[in-house]
Amino acid sequence: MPLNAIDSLALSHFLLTGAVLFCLGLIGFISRRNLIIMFLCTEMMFQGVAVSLVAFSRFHLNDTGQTFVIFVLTIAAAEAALALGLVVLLFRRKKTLDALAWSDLKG
Amino acid sequence: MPIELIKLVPWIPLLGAALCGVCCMKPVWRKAAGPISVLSIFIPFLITCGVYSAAKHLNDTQQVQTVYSWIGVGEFQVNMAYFIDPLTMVMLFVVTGIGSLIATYAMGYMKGDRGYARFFMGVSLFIFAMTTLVMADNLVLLYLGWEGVGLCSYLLIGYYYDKPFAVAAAKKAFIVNRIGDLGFALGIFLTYMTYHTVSLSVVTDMARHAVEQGFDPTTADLWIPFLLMLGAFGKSAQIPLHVWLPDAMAGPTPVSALVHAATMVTAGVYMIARLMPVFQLSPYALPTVATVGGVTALFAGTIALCQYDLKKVFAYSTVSQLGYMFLGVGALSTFGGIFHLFTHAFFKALLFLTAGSVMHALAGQLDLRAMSGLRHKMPVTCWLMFAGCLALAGFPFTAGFFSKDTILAEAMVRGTGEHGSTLFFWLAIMGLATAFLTAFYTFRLWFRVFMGPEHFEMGDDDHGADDAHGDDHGHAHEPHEMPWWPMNAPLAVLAVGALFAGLIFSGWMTTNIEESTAQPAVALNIQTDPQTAPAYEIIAVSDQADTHAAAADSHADAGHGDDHEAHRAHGIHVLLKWVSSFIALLGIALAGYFHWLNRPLTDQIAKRFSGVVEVLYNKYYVDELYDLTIVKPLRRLGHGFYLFDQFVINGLVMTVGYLPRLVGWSVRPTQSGQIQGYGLGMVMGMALVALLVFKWAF
Amino acid sequence: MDLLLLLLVLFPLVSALPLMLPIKAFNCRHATWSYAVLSTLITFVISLVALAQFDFSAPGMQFTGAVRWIDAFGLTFGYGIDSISLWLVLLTTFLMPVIMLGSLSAVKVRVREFYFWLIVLETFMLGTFVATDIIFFYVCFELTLVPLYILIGVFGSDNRLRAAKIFFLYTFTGSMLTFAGVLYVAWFNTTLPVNFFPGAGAWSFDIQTLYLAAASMSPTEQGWVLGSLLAGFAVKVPLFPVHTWLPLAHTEAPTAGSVILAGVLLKLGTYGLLRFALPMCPEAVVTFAPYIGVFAVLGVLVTALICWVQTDVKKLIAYSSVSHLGFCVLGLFALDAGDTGAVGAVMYMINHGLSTGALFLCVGMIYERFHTRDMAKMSGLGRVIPVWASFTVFFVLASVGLPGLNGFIGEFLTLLGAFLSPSNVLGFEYAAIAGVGMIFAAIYLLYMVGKVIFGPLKVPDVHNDDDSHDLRDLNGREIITLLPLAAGCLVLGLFPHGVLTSLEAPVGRLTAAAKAAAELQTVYVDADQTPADDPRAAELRLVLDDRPLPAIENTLQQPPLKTAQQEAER
Amino acid sequence: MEQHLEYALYIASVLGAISLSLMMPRRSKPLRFLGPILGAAALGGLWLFLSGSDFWADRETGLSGAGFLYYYVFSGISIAAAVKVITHTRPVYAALWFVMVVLASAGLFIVLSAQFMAFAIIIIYGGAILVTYVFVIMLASQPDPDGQSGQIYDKVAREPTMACAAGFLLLAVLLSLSFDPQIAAQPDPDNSDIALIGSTLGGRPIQPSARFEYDPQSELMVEAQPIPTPTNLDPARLSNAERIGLDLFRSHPLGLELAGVILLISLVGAVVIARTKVPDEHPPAPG
Repeated sequence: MPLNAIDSLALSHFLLTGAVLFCLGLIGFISRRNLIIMFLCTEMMFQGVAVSLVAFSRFHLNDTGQTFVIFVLTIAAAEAALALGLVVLLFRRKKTLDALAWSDLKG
Repeated sequence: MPIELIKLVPWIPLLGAALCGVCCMKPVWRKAAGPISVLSIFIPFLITCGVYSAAKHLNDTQQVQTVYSWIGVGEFQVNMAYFIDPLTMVMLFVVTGIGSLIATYAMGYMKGDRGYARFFMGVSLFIFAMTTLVMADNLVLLYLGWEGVGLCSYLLIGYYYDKPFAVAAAKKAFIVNRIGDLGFALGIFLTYMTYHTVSLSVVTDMARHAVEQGFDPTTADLWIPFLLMLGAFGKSAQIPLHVWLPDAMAGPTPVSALVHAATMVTAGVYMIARLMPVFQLSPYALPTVATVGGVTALFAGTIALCQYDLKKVFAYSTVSQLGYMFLGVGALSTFGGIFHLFTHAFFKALLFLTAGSVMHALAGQLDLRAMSGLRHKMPVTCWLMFAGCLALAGFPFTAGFFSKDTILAEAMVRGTGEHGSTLFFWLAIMGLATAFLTAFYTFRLWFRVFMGPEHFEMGDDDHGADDAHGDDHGHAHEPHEMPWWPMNAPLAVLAVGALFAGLIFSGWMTTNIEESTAQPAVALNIQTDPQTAPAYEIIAVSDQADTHAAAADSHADAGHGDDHEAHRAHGIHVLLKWVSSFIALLGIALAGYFHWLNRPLTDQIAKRFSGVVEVLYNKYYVDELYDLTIVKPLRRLGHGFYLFDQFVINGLVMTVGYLPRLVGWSVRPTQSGQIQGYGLGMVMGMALVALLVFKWAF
Repeated sequence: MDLLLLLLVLFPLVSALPLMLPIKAFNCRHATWSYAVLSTLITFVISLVALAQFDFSAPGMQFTGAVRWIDAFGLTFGYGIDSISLWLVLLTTFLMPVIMLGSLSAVKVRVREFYFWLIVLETFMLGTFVATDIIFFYVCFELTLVPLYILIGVFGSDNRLRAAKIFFLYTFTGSMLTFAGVLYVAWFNTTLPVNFFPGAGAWSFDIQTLYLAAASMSPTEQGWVLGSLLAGFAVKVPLFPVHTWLPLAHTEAPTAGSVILAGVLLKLGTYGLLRFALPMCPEAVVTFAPYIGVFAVLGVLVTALICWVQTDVKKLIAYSSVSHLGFCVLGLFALDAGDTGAVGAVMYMINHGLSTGALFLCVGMIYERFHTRDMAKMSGLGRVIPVWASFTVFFVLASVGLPGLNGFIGEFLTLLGAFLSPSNVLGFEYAAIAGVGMIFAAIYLLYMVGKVIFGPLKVPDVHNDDDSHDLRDLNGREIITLLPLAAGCLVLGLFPHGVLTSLEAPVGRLTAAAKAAAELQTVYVDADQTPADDPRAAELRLVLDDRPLPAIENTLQQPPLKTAQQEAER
Repeated sequence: MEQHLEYALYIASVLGAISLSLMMPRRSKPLRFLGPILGAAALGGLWLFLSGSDFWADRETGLSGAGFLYYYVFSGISIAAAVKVITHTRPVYAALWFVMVVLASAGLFIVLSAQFMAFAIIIIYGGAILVTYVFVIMLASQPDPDGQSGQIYDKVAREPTMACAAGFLLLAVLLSLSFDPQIAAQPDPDNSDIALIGSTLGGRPIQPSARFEYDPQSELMVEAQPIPTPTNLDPARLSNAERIGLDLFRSHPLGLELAGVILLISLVGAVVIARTKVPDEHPPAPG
């Protein structure tokens, strides 16, 4: 079976899934107070983006979309390493993971 | 002697002042300041003498000696240039001559004082300013001298600067003068606007030409004299700006003699005399000058009657005499005015200096009530002052007699005859009354101080000098005569002048003033109709030679070329001589009776009219009036403005400044500091932007 | 391209840099101070070279050059000086060493920063005066705020932070509006036809080009541009109702800051008005001059009275600056035929810089000794510190406007200018009323002298460097600080002719258009509707529309391209 | 585009927002049971609408029917798991649910014939990253304050309603964009990576084919082929992983390098952060 491109409607379906994942991640990031979950939610946003990118890759029949997913993975890994390090640091400081405990920039 | 040397006259005193300033720096050098200062005044006097003969025969180009260009913008060119004519020479003689005598006296008077060098720096600087004033070729340079003398007056009045009243007096003098100076400055502006030059010679020539051609005064012409006059009133202490002069006596006595009697205060008279044609252009100017002069003369004379402070009496007397001079120039008699200025310089300087001697001897005591019968203690001073008093009182054939008589006679000539103006008639009468008062208060003072039973109370300080008074420290216990050198010798010269200057220099003055460019341009005819305001009907002088040919004592009338008028004037002059002699003698006699022979009666009378005496003693409450109507409201205004500035203007500005803060404050809650809040905002922003860009844009 | 001015402007900046490098020698206060004095002295010498090489007979800008910046917007750092700039540059370079000299004992902490910012400030001030490109001018104009902000905020007295903030925001707000006006004129230039005059139709911020461009603006546009220029410059001057930042800033600033502020920075405002407002919007200037004049006169009188009730000596002098600069503005907007007012105003700038700067130095010396400036606490100081007293009295007299000293020249000429001003611009009544300010000046300054120098002796607690409590008169350094200023006052008072003469031509070029507009307005209320048959009016219109400036003078061979087309545009 | 579809998207978004906000952790959770129902209804309704509309009845979608079935399954799982991730009050469970999201996504990738990516994310996400998360969750765990299970900040979300509204507003916009045929991306043959690779091969052009179609059977013949080199490359004969590798190294060498640098930096950064000494803002009580 030859690999053929999906059309825009099928693409839209995958984009829907990607967008839903992205927005759910966003909502989670905005509303959850646990720092770790917040970062988990950012990973979920990455996931949504990855789905979209792969769908585009199939839509356009080129591999750039998938290549970009690799970059996304790279960034996600780097972010996870740093962010989790920071989370641990913050936790050591205040003994809590509550994001509301960190509001030093309050105007 | 080359005429160019005259350029040096102002600068030598300036150099002297600079040297005196150097002398200030080390106490050892201070003693040098006196001689330096005297020399720096005396050398210009010698130069003046040398140049004098040459000055008579100057042509037009030589009359103006330019040193360098001072200010220049476009057409407005002001040179450091000197204008030489006989009037200037007369003034120079007065300034440098009397100045050297007074400075010499001051060498003794100020001896050992802490500010010795500072004093002489002020004196030399003053002579610089004063010579610049009288030699100035243009109004701006004259203004330089004008303000310069004001400054020196300020510095010298405030010489005893740790005495609050001296500081206040100095400030008052400067500020009141400044008021006049503002008028003067505006006068200069208007002059420049009208004539497109500020050169005195050109302005007077143009004005004279305008007068001679039969003039039609423009508004500017009418205003210029009044503005300039304000300056003259300020400088010469005429009503309403007379208040500073009596206070100015807080300065050392030689300063009072030099600055506030002989020279600076006469600058106003000189200026009006110099600009006579300009004043003639306005029909109301000279009568105003004469009126103010006459009123001031009488006004100050009455105040002098009831003053107990030795120097204050002479101060009011000076105001009064200056009033005479204004009356003189106002009556178109530059000769009278300047002549009186000349003689007044002698006798008033003499009077002040002798008063200074008395004060010096009594350790600063100035109260008339605290001294009496000092003739034995200080015989020389006594008789020197007597000479001065005679001259001031107008005793026949003394200096004051001639000059005062000339002024009164001229005023009377204006006030009588077929074109006589009632104004001038009454001014002349006022002048006569003042003459009587003058004789009375002068001799009241002299009799009080030197006659009667011997009695004195020493003052509480020795005129402000501190412990450095040195060798003549002992004088604080007993009044003593002044040494001949350097004090009494110059006084003797002045006394000779006071007694005989009138006789000797009358002719000399006449010729000088006749030759001066400052002479009146026209002869006047007073309108017959007494109902209308005194306005002059101007008759052009057709022939300058007529003026020269005219008789000395009626020169101003010469323009008429009318024998009858000349005869009438001569008659009035003779009559006035008799009348004023009589008045002077009467005044002296009455003063002798009340203040020498029968002092208790005087006290009784004074007690009966205590209200009048009180008013006179308090100088008609003019100071208080000014304080109440001008100074205090202004200061209150200042406070008000400050509050306005602080609260209203600054408040408005701050309100504007707070607007952004207000906005910031109102949106501040959005900055919760929680990253999720910002994320929420970002999401909404993204959604909105996406909507705007992708949905609504299509 | 002449590099002299570039050297002049950049030398201070370059010489300031070592102060911020980790050089051990500068840890010593005296070494830093000596270095700063030396640096400013060298700058002064460079400016003297400029003076020596300056050709007073040549019209237009000299030593011109330009450093390209952003070509697309016509931005260059163009520089050049005419004699107005020259004298102001000299004033700046002359004041700087004096200020440095006077600051040795005033600043003891963070010395390096202090001198660094002072020297940097000099660069910006010089840049402002030598700029021939309006953006260059503006950049320097704004950058002067930064060093002074730091000088006030770090080295000032108790209330310094508030003062610094208000100073910065106040002047910055105003000059933002100025920037808007400048941009408008530059934009307007781009809308003109390309062959209209050299430089038209493209982005350019060259002053000469903008003069020519502004000539085509309608009176309404000119009014707005004038308003925006005034917003910045009037605050800087400061003109009466927008002056409230000045007393605060002066009072809180360190002595050096006050001297620079009064001596040079305030002149940026008047200089800007002269350099930009008068030639760019002549018709608007004529229309609004009476109102500006009213504010100037009000400022003279009101602030003079305010001075009188001050108890803080420095505040008194600060307010007196407002009062004095009222005269300056009055002269600038006099527009009299002989330029007496404007030349007098430039002279006033120089003189005020000298005498008021010196007065601030004197007050600073007192403050160093007593740590108070309250007049109620001191009296009769003439007895104990006579040298200081003599200098102060001298500078007070210069400030009062005593003839023979410098203050008089400016005051007299500005008032004369206002007096001679055409009746539709200012007129004699302005001079007469402002003249009362002369009396007030005498009142408040002599009031101060009477309180502080004269009177019975009263000395506050003395604070010396070495904790001794005996009152010392000025030392040699302080005398050397004040002497040049005193000499300057005297020389400019007695021999101002050369300066005045050299100012005539450039000032005349700057005011020519406004004067023409004023004269046209006296005859024809609407300057644009002049009948063609009036030769004088035609002549004036030519001046008004062509702005006889050097650039034009050089290209006068080409007939002006003003055409019916342009008339239609207007 | 049909208005109906757009309205359907909006309605589904609103319903989704309501359901999610019902499910978010709160202090009081009235009608919580409605949340999953509403959410499922919204998603299912939307899919039904899409499948039922004649809008794509006879179109060749490029995806087989089975493909669509798999799509619905994996998509449903991933969305449901995602909802659990953000609504679960226990971090560990959230992390595990996230593994489910990753797995479902991997299924989607396989549907899209991106086998390499599918395994890559399972290994990297599900393996490496999630394990780190679980580690950190354990590291940062606290004793329960009052015997209850979980911390208060896990149990109470911050402004969930606003967050749902904003998130679903964005979702609605995104969906309406992605279903808008006017805006939706069109396949661009010239943008295929044959052209891209060709343009980056340093002046050695490869004959581009308009569409590369390759037969899975032909892959068997690879062994008969010489090892592919840039000169004899035929993308159509390469596997998914090979093509990605080729694309990565040919088209994005700079990006690759930068990714390496970023990883290095994050490595260093993580070490630095881990070594940072933190002042304790809550010093232990004395004694």
